[in-house]
Amino acid sequence: MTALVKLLFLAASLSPAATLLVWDGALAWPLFGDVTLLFDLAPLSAFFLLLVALGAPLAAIPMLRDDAEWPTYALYALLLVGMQVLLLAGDFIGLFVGWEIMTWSSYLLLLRSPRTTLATAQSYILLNLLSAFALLGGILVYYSLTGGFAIQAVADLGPWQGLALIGPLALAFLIKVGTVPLHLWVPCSYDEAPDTFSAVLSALLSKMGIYGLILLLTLLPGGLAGGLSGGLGGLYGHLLDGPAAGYVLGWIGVITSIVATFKAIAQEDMKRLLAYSSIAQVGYITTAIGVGSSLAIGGALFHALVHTLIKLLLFTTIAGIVLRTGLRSFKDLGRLIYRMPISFFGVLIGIIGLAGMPPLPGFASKYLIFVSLIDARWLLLLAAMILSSTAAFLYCYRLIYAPFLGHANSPQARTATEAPWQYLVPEVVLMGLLVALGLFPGLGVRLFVDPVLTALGLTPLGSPSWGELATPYGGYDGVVVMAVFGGAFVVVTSLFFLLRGRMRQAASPYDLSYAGEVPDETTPLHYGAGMGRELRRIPLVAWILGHSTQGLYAGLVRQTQAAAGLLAGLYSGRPQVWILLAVLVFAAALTVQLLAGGI
Amino acid sequence: MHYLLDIPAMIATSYVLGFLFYGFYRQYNARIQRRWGPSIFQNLYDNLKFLFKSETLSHGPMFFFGPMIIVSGAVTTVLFIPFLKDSIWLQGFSQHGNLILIIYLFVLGPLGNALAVGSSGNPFGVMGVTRGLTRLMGLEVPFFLGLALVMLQYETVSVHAIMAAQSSIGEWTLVTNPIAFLVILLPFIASMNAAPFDVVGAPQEVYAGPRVEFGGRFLGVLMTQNMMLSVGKLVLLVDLFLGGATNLFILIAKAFALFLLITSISAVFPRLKTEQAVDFFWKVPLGLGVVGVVATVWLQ
Amino acid sequence: MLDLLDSPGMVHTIYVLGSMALFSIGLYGLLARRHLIKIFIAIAIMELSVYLLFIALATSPGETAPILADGLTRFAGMADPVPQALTLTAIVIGMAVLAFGVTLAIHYHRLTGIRDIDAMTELKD
Amino acid sequence: MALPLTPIWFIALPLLLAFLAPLWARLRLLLPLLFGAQVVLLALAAALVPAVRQAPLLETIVIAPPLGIHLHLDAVALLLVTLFHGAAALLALFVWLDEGVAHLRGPRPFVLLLLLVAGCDGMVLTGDLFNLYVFLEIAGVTAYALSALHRDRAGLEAGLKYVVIGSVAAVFFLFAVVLIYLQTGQLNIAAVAADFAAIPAPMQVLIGLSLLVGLGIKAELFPFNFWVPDIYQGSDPAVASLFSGVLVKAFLFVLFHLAFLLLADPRVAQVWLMGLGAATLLVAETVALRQPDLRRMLAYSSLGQIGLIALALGFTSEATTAGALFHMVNHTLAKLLLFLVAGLLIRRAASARLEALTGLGRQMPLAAGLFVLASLSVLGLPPLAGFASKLWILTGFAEAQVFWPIALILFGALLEAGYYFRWVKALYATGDAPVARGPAPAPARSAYLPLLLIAALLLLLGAAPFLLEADLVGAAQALLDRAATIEGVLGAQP
Amino acid sequence: MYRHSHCEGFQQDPTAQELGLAGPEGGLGPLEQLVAWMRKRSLFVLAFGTGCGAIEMRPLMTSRFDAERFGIVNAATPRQADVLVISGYLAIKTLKRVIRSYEQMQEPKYVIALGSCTINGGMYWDSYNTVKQVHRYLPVDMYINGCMPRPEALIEGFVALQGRIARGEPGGYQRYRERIDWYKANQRRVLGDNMLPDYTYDWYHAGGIA
Repeated sequence: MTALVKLLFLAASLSPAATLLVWDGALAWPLFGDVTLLFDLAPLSAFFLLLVALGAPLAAIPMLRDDAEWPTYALYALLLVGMQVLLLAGDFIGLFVGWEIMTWSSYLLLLRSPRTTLATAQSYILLNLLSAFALLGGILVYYSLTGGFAIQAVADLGPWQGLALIGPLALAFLIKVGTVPLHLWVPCSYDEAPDTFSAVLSALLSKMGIYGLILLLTLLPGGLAGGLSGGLGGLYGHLLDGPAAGYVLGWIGVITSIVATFKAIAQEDMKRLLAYSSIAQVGYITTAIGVGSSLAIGGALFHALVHTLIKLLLFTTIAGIVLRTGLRSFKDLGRLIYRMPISFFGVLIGIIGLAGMPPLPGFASKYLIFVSLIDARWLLLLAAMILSSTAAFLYCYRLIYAPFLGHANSPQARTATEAPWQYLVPEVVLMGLLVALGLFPGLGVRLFVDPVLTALGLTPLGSPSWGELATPYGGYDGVVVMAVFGGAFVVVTSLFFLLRGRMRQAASPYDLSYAGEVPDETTPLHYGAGMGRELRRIPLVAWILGHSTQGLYAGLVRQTQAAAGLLAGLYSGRPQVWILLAVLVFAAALTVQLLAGGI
Repeated sequence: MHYLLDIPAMIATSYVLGFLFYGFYRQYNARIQRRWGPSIFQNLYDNLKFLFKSETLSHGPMFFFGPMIIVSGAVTTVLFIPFLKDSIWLQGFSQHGNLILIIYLFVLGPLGNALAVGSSGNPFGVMGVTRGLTRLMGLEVPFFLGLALVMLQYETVSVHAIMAAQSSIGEWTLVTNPIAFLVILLPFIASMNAAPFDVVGAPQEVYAGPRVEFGGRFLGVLMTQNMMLSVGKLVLLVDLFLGGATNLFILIAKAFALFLLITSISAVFPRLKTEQAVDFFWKVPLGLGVVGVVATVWLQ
Repeated sequence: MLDLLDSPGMVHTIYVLGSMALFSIGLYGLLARRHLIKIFIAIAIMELSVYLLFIALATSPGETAPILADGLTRFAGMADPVPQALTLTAIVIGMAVLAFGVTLAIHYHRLTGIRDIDAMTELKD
Repeated sequence: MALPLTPIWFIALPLLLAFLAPLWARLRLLLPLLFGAQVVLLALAAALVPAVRQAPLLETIVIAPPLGIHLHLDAVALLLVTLFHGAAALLALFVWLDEGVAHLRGPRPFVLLLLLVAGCDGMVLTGDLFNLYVFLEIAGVTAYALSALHRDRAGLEAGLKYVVIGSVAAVFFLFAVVLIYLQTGQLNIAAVAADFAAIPAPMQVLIGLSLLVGLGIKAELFPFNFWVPDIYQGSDPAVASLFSGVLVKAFLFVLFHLAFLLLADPRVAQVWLMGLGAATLLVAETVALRQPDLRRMLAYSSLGQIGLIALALGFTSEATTAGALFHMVNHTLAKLLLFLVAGLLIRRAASARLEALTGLGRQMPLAAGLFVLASLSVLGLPPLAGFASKLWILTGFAEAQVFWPIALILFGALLEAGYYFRWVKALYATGDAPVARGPAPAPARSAYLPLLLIAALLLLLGAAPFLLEADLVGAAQALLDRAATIEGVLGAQP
Repeated sequence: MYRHSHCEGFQQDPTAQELGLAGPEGGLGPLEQLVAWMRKRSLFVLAFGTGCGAIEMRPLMTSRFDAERFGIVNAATPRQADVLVISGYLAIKTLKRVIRSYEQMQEPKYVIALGSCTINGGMYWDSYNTVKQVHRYLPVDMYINGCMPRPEALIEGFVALQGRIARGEPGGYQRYRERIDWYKANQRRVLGDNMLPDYTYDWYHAGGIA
């Protein structure tokens, strides 16, 4: 029975892939009036469906290990259905339906975790519903402008109409993406969600916001096809060589990534760190979308792909650690490299990608985004992005140091074993995909990015060979980089062994150069907990870390509750008061009406 | 076949220039301090001595691979920097790379080594790594901004193209875009791990920083890569700002001039704390960079 | 002088004033008294004021009862029968509600010993 | 003998059955009959659909209108009657199958439930003002009695409070009826409507406001709805579900029906009704945020939905009206489900407090799942029915380029989510503290049958709202088309 | 006046002195010569400032004496150091740390002990807690006497050590490795329970010299 359920679940997780492969033609489902659900697979949505198709089974395999019952499976399948509806939708109603199904099914999945607190659950669902309702508001504005729901560029749009249309839609998508003042729900929900589900949240759900943002650009007059004259540039003019409205979006994205990066450095919990890192990474994508050029959109799409793979890998690996140790805080772990070597490599590949280091594809996407920023001559944005992307090294390092290196800080960490195969299989697959994509960024561009760019009416990036990523500003060859580095590594290592002298293994982890002292288990040797604390002495970082949007939201909640309390006073439970109020209202209304009636 | 000669030549050039420059650095410092100072080959001696140490302690496989990665990174970086202009020699694989790639390759090795440091389990080393990454975070912003000004000026990220565009002294980027050079200068000193931004590996501070657990041949390897990478950085700056070099002597002359400038600056300033350094980078060079952006980009 | 009282307008005015007074009394009782039974009485008074208004304004002085008997074959001069019928019905309904309310009040008093409307505080936030 | 298919059965059959209650009690047929009657009437409604689609049915009693009394079954009335009987049937089935609540299974509730439905039907169907008052009182009195059905302190208190406030409402309504009659000499609604414009303006205002207060209290609009949470809290949840699902809908219909008919220019009513609807929506959703009692929370939510419906109906465009009617249907179904599930949960936890219900979802997964489903529908999340109707309403506003109600509705939905999901979270929470559970056993499995039926309906209507589209649009037209209604009753006006 | 303290009276190791001072047996090959020369030219010093000798070590690096011209530089950690300088009197408590530091250095490694105190206790000759003869616990390659020796004397000592390195004479570290049990026994006598953990010297028994 359980095996059957699990098999069914696995089959369900393959459904996005099946849809991607099998879908052709369009399907219409009438609701009422002229409101119809149209299903159609455009190249842009096919790209994101590809992400889902890749991610869904890989995230599903670890769930098989969970002793989760059928509700989890059912909700996950529902979530996949929601995402497919969202992506297949040819009109806004379908988009919204998918969006909402995705929202609430993921919320219910979030509740499956015993760690979810009320605050987390509420912030997740409320902000996501705010996003959904903003989306609906925007859709209705769109409807009133065009008289239909089909997703297509608006023919003619004044600046104010544009604002009325873009405002709510952008709000909706930015919440989903988790840009800075609206990111409250991201860290806590990614952190407290079931460990295997966090991967889906970060890898797939956040991409739907990206999809929306790109979709939003295609709505504007001329879409993206008109280059700078179309899209955001067409509405609000240019700034340097890019659209002025995009410049705002770019700064939103960059500020998001800076703030999130520093917050990530300050986290004590692995999953929380990853959550903030997701926010930061998606911030880059947001910036790239703001630039809106062919290079930038290409970079955004490529980064979306890479980030999906990386976050799946990292969250799955971390879930494996949590599964085996029951611990998730940096200060409790350490030295797992000998206990969980494959997981170590998973995290290693993951952080190399996250940091955007050259051999892996994280560099390719960042390269495209950087070049697009130079192309748009938005150098200040570029500098800010560099800040967050170098600061990211710190949390990347922490992510690998604290659990895997250093010293084991708890009995669980000393006795942990390698994660079960359900975790390792996706990890290995993802590592392979990342390395392959790093070797052949040109192929990735050719296969995944260029069709979308062509469909959006942008110039495809093109690539002379599989390994080469080419831009008008120059490119690089992933195969060559990898080959040179690998060759150098082999040569250097062999030369090293040719040297004479004996190599001695330290007999104990405590054999340290420690000022002549002999440390032992009780010595606080693991630097995982405090790493990055010195950063607080830098004024900017201290300012960022010292502030939080939590207070803002808490204040909002307090005010609402106060209002609720005030109004609840009306519902006093005393009939005489009810009657008095009714009579007073009656009398007052009568007076007003009679006076207004001019009698 | 060409590669088989070219690659060792590049590595050898950068190594030889490396120990000579550093030897000069030590002697220059000594003279400023009114000492006699060591031999100009002192760095070669030190390096070889460590490479020939008869015993080396390792803390496990990751610890072993760290220095290997860092040297591979240094070699890779050097191979992606064109040393000469208009020449088929000393080019390595630079046709397949670009400026942004090189900038990232600069940090690739140190990050790999950071894994080894972590693997050693020595908290002082990890503290050093954290400081190093913090400093990197500080310096990279103005550094990259300055480079971006150059990239924007030539509308390319290819070092070759930038080099080719500077055919005479009047066309050197140093002349045409001095503000970019000024923006880069101080972060560049920090990226060379030179005073006053050398707190990361300072022995007086955290017990030698990231290198605390490395001894014997590992230390030799680390010194080797440091010298090579420094030369790589110098050559890159020569390529970008001083119009590149058509032959080795010009290259040495220009690189040496640049090195002398940097050495002179770093010899006379006291060391900054990490956060002071970062704050400094985000104020002075970055402020300068913003001025540069406003001047060259916004006001056109 | 007293003829004035016979004019329909005057009669109606008096009745309107009277029913308004009754309504006010009822309302006052409803709002100010706390005894459950008194509250029901007050409601009854309010209803009464509406009945009074209805009956009074639907007829004018001099109209006879709308009964076709004793040779009366025309409707002339008769009062409109509908309001009276309606009022009767309304009185019946009002009576039923009143009786029901009082029953509940008695039950409630037996159960809890409370007859003060403000002391009914079981149901609240 | 073939019984004629006339609307009169909607009122007559429940009354007949109710008065024979002792007989049924003796025969132990109460519960099957309660259910069966509703099913029969549902079938009757279904049978009448083709006829009504052609033209509204006029069932004259004794004398033809405007002098006599008549029942007026047009599309909207049929829709509501169907809804009432559907809801009542589901409730009856639940009461029948769920053996947990004894005080819902005797002859008294049998009579009262039937009378309540009859009263609601009457209100919707009647074409006569005074009849309306009578049915209003029938429904009212049965409602008072139903809320005091369980003779405990809370029940009696709820009953008493309901009687007091309900009587005041009735006085106001009666006052309005009296004034109308005195001014127009008519009681037939259509005839009154035809003559209403002739009434002096101040008197129009007085009548209108009296009607508004009287029906506003009954229909739970904002400044008059302070009684609602108390009554819903004190009543049995099954009864409350009927109040929220059936009774309020009837009153709301009456209010809007009268408003649309009496006022030639709907803009006068628009300001008041939309304003009150908006206020109701906003206030109720806000207050519900802090509610620690499940039944009161549902009451506030019910108020919020009523406000939404009022807002949409008050706008008097065809799309919003059709959407509002659809929302009535969905809200009835969802609230029925919510209250019934709440009843099960409360019985299990022996308390309706948030703390007591914490973690109950893990013990009663099906009940909690249904609760979630119904909540989603109330919130208007796809693919449930609430979404379709809300979308319909919103599209109506968007078509008319009026955006403040859209913002308000969406904001209200957000607030609603704020408290509904608080409860959902509580249901699935893993509290450390052991929760005191009542002695009540788990409900019988068959009790879930009607609940699952409702859930299926919610899903069906959400996925395929076009099934009802023709009826809803027809109903909206019937409700809005004043001239046609008057003409239908009185014949062509000069 | 002379009091025996518990750290006195060890078995004298008769070969200890000769082993260190013995001349080179056979010549060095060219590579060995080169390596030895490199080692000579580059000495990284771990200055263990145990006593007043620490004061004398500082001027060595300053402009006046400038030891850097001999390739002598301070090292921060024992991992990177070639020469351990025990500067001055050595308390037993410090001995443990000195041993630990010495064992962490990578071979080849040398020990210079400076000042009279390291040779015979000096003015602490009758102290209960001062090590009198350091070479019983660590293989001292070079004693530099004086109280304290001036920097000139230190330089001379270093140059002498460099000479020995260049000639390829066996260093004290080989002696330490070969006679580890003897050294450990001596250390254990003074350190007692305070002895370093086993793993710090176990590997000496593993043999295997490259």
